[in-house]
Amino acid sequence: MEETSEVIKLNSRVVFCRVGDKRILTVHQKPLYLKKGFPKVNLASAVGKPYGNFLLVKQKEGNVFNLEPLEVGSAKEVDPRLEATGVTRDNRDIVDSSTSQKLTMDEICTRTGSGLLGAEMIDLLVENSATFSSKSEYSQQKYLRKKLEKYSDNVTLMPPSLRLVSEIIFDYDPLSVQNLRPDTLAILLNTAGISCGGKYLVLENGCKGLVTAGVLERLGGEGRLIRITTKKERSGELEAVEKLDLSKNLKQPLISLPLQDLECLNPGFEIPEKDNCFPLAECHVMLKSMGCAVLVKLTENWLREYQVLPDRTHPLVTMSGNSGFLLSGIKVQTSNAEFIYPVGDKSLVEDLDLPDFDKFPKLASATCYKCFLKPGDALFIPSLWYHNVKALDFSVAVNFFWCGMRKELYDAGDPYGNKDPVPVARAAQSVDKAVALLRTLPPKFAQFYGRKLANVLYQKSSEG
Amino acid sequence: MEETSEVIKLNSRVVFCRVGDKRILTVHQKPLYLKKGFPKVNLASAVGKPYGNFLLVKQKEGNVFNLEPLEVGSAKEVDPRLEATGVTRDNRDIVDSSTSQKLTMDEICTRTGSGLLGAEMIDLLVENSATFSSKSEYSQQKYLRKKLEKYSDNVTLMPPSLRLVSEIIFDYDPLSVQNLRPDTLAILLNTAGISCGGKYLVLENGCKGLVTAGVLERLGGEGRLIRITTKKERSGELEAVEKLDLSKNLKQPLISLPLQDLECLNPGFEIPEKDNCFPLAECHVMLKSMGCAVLVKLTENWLREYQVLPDRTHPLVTMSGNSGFLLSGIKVQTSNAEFIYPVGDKSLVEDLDLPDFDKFPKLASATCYKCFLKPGDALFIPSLWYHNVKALDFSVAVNFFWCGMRKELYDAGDPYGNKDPVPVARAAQSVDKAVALLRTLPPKFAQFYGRKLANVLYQKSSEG
Amino acid sequence: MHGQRCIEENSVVILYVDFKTLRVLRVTKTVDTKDGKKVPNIYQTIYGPLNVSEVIGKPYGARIELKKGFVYLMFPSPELWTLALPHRTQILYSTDISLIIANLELKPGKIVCEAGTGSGSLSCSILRTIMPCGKLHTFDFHDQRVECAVEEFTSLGYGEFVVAKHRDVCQDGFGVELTGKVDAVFLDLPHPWLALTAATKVLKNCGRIASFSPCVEQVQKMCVELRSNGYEQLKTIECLVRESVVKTITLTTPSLCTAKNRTEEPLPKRMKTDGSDPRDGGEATFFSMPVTSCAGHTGFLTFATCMKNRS
Amino acid sequence: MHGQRCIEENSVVILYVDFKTLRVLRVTKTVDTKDGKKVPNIYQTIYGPLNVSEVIGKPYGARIELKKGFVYLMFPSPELWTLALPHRTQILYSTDISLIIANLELKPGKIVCEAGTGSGSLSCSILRTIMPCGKLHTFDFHDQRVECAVEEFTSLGYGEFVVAKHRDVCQDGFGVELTGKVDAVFLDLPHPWLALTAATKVLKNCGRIASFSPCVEQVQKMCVELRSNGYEQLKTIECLVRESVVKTITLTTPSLCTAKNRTEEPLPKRMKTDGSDPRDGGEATFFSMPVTSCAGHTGFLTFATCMKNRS
Repeated sequence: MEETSEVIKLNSRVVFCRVGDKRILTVHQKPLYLKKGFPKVNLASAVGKPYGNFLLVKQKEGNVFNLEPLEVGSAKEVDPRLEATGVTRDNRDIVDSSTSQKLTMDEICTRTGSGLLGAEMIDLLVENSATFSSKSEYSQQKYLRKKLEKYSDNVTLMPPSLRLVSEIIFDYDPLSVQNLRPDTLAILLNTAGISCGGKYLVLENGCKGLVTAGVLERLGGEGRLIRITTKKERSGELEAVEKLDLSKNLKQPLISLPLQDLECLNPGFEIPEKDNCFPLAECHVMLKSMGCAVLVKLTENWLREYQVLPDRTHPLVTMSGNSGFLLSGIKVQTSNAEFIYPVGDKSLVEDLDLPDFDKFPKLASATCYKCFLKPGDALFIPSLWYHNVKALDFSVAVNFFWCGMRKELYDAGDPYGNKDPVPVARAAQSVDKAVALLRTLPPKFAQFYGRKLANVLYQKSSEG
Repeated sequence: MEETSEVIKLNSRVVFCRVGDKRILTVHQKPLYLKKGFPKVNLASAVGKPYGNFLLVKQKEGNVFNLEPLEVGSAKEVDPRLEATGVTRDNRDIVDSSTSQKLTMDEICTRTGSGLLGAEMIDLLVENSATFSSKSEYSQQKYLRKKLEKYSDNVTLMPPSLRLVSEIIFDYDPLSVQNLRPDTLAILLNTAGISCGGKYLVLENGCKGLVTAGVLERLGGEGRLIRITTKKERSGELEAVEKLDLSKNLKQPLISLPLQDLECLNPGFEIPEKDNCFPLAECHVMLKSMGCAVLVKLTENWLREYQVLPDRTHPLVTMSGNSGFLLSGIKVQTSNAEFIYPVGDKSLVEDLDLPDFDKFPKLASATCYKCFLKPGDALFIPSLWYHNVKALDFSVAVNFFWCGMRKELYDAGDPYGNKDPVPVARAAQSVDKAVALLRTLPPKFAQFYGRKLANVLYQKSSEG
Repeated sequence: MHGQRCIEENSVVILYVDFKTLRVLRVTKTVDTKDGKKVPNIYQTIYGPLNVSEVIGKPYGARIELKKGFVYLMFPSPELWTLALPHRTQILYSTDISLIIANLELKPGKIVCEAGTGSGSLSCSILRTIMPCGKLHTFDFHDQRVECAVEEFTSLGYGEFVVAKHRDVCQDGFGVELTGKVDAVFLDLPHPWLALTAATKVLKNCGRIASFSPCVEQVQKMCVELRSNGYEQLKTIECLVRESVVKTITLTTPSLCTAKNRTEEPLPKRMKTDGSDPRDGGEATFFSMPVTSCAGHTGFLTFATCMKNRS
Repeated sequence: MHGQRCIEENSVVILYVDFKTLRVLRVTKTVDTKDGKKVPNIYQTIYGPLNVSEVIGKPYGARIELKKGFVYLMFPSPELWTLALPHRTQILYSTDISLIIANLELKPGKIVCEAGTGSGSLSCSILRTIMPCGKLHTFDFHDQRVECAVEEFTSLGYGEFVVAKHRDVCQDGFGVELTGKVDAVFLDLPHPWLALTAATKVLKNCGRIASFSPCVEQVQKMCVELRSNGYEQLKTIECLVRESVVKTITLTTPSLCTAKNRTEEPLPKRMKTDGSDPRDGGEATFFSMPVTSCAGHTGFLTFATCMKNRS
């Protein structure tokens, strides 16, 4: 666990916010070009100062601006009309004529001496605009925003956070992260219950590492994050993690696991796409029918953002129309054993293809995975999985058994590994003996002590 | 065209609105039972009076209420807290204890003498509630609504309108009209551009006739509405039309056409379902690829309703989550002729299965419908449709040609009707002659007069 | 209007160039040059010049081949008109228009008042619905807008069903001649409550009113005023439309699921469409997904019924 | 908390009976009767009685067979706790909680203030996110609620990470000991602006604030006050969740499309699911559609950043 530094450090990343421009930069010694036609900014001038509001101040030499902290009480309130975002995309405005400004660019530069204007100078522009007062609210906002984007000397520097990183990446190009909106990411992380010290698995494709970054931030350096990677891993795949500027310690829980290594174990899940809900609806059906999860939900979320200004409160005029679908559920214990009538190492059900449901009603609730093997195919069956093989044609099967436990624990006379391990067989004998002993008691007592001993057996063996 | 009667008439339908109860009733002579535990209401007492607000007034004999118009200025403002709907479905309230009302039912009846309370008496109930002031806003609304549903003597009678009919039917059970919300119906009718005197075709399944009713209302008795009916037409299929109480004149444009009669002409459209957008997305692809419509759009609409009360403005706490999808487009002329290189009654394209696109590039834009005929099948090809038949096996085809025009117009030596009709062949000869004549001119002149004469030919022949 | 199937001289046509480019075209054989001469009316499009006199006699929906492509000649329905018209003010879009018409209970024969006229996009939809025996009285305090609107209504064939006047209804009302004769009133004004007394005067008993406002504060004030003026059945709504894009794609099995034993159970495919490019050997399918960015707000619509047998 | 895989004596378990019925179960072997006797703890469910002492040692997620069915023993995550807890007040639901946690930029180690505590549903989610080295200070002006919350936090294992106090923060603030030490403040109060001065005092530079209000008027007032108290980056949002129902059905060709020549091109079918009832001979497929009725509004969330190096 570590504290975010409260002052700006050299070579760290900062979120640089100016009207109409929000991005993540590295604090280098050298002044940075930000955009065409805009002077260089010397971010290093902010090193050692607390995050917050700064003024761009022109240096005597070169066309370079330094950052100077806004002194307490010195800043003029930024025009609140500009806090609403999304305005620039509205196209219903009356076209703004370029000749309506009475001040020329030269006059502006002369008055300010720097080519940049403080917020207090915007009034001057507004006063000298011939058309401002006759514009609609949208047009006024658009006008002010345009002017401020060009002339504002106000800058805010913030430490990178998942909130800002996800907003910046989404706003820049929603499709580059498959429309994974910050609110959807927030719901995803909270629904998954990510917390410090937990173990998580992420399969994230084409979301620039936003999910990975979010999980890492919430792990706080403790626990484990297994990131399944595909063959197609492109550069920039973990852009969000880089932008979040996580320390080495915070990145430590992350390990990558190529999908190929997993594939042979994959019981047949489709990889959910987010274009529409069908792939996830399929997963929903699977989870429900396998009975391995409860509270399975398929949801879609809408985000509405509001402009809240005195006498001008309304939802923003453009909104994101699509942030995909979320599927969630909580895993619970499935118990196939109780559905398939096992006795020893066999099931009582004679014919699995045409089972007698009158005789074995519970079988209907069992989960069954089927697959066809072709010549040359191999099937990996995890230990303790019940299985049934049927030869459709003449066939020779070659089996290989892994010994996960020490060799002497297996029954030497059972090459197929079907029988219980030696200690289990012996334990079973002991239990049989115990049962025989309890049976000598009156039934009520036998039952009571049977339960009690079973409990002891269960608890002690799971403690081991 | 007819005027809606401005006074209530016997045997007409009225929309009866009381707190928590909105329905369409017929004004009968006999008093009506409305619900269990509620006295009869004599709707006939409102006959001859203008629509609007009424008071329920108990009659001396029997447990029957008459409707008396509210005199100007006599009504007390209905508690505006009750105008918000959808409140009753909120379940986050603190449970309302039945012992918190200090007035007993007997006391209430004694005070009012009728068992019903005017709006002014609700204050009394509120004053005597031990818990009212400590309740949350939602609980207060719920409480007031419950009391008013029981005791209010305020009734509003309105003439039936599509707005009210569609709201009442949707609110009662959205699934009974496949979630066709009033706003979706409104968009449907407007997008289809329904207006007086037009000709429309409706295929409506399981929407209780809401679409039919809407079209009829907007036709105003003039034009034509062809309603495609399916075999499964159930009773109540036109419930909305009945509830709208349209006069005979307004229903006159409606004719029904069984789907079976259409089926042989059906070029293969799926019937759009509204569960999800896939069936409509399929239609979208078809319309676009056939090039027979422009501005093809697939949309979904959300309706948000707001409670607007002093200091308590917010969207309603429950909303409809689903009102299906709408597909719209505007039909335009498709012109296959220009894509298939016709010469005389043949196409220049030799092999339609493996066409030479280098030689015939426009063919790629042509619309083509394919079908397989089995022994005994017949295919109806409308006149003037280009077609191509390929025998997959040994086959004998029997063709039948309808003569839509007078017999003598067809070429006697052409039993297949492939050749142009006699007058056309002759006209073609004349045109050939004209062309030959124009060709004697210098090219520039030939072109100019060729266009001019073609224009004359086109205009004059389409005027006929 | 329904009888008119072919384009005549002096008709108004919407020229559909592509889904983003719709233009109003007045069908005249000639146009006047600056120096007063009459020259053939040639309309320039990105697909080449269109000789306007050639469209006379064509049916609406007709496709016209030009040098580099083709255009369609569309009937000037209120919806297309709204997309093509010169926007003199912020306009109402078709979703809001649909809801206004439905909630004002408009149908043939209704008498309607509208303030302000604006660009006339709502006016046209109202007119289509109330024709041929209803009447629209539309008002705007902006002189020029009224002039333009009158001209457009006439050219679209609505002339005899509409009265457009230059008037500030907040100050001068809708006119005494309409007292108690109007079925529905629509207000699109910055301060709609200022026109409420005038609206109440002209509305019939049980008449409907609608008000369009972009901001919550206007809605709040309007609702207070509606209640205190005896209006009932108040309803404030907002309707958002989300369009889905439908794309035809060639289906490939996702590279993430290439386990061999799955080949016998291919991914579900949607029905193939006959119209896909026949040169493409691949298996075409399609998917639909909502657009990334859509309209988030146009305005709030407030509706109410004017109760005249009380208050 | 992550190490704890098995249910112990005195654990809190959420008993999952069905998706609508979740119950808080305290795992004790015995309970006290009214007359002070200790009797075995038997919990009655619609599927029959559950002998609570039997669940000791089971893993979370375990399935317990009862006479007429089965139940699951679930880990008391904040989400399940929210669904099962006794609602002392209107509670915050998980969508709003997710947005609050993300927009307050919470992660392990953060110091958070919350007013009011209410039913504690947000508190648990905050605690899960900031543990094990962060701290939550939660306040409520309702004495009883604080007592209940403290007890619940302890039983859920959050005890050492939370300080719950009975206090009206609008009058008495968050406590001088927290001045300038808090990363984030959450307000769920009828008049959140009354607690703003107190919040500004405890927040660090660039600290975040969130306020939840059901009505627009509260949001309007709060935004004015936030701006005049030097807060920036104001953002007011609302997030609506629409659930889809997924149903397995047996596909039949719609009766409307029975033309013979279409049999060779059957309707597209989705992949069959293995888990469908094996006794069912029909072809099972599924469809999904949004629910008919969903939550239309919970409240507005307003977020802002406290800028301390200015004003």
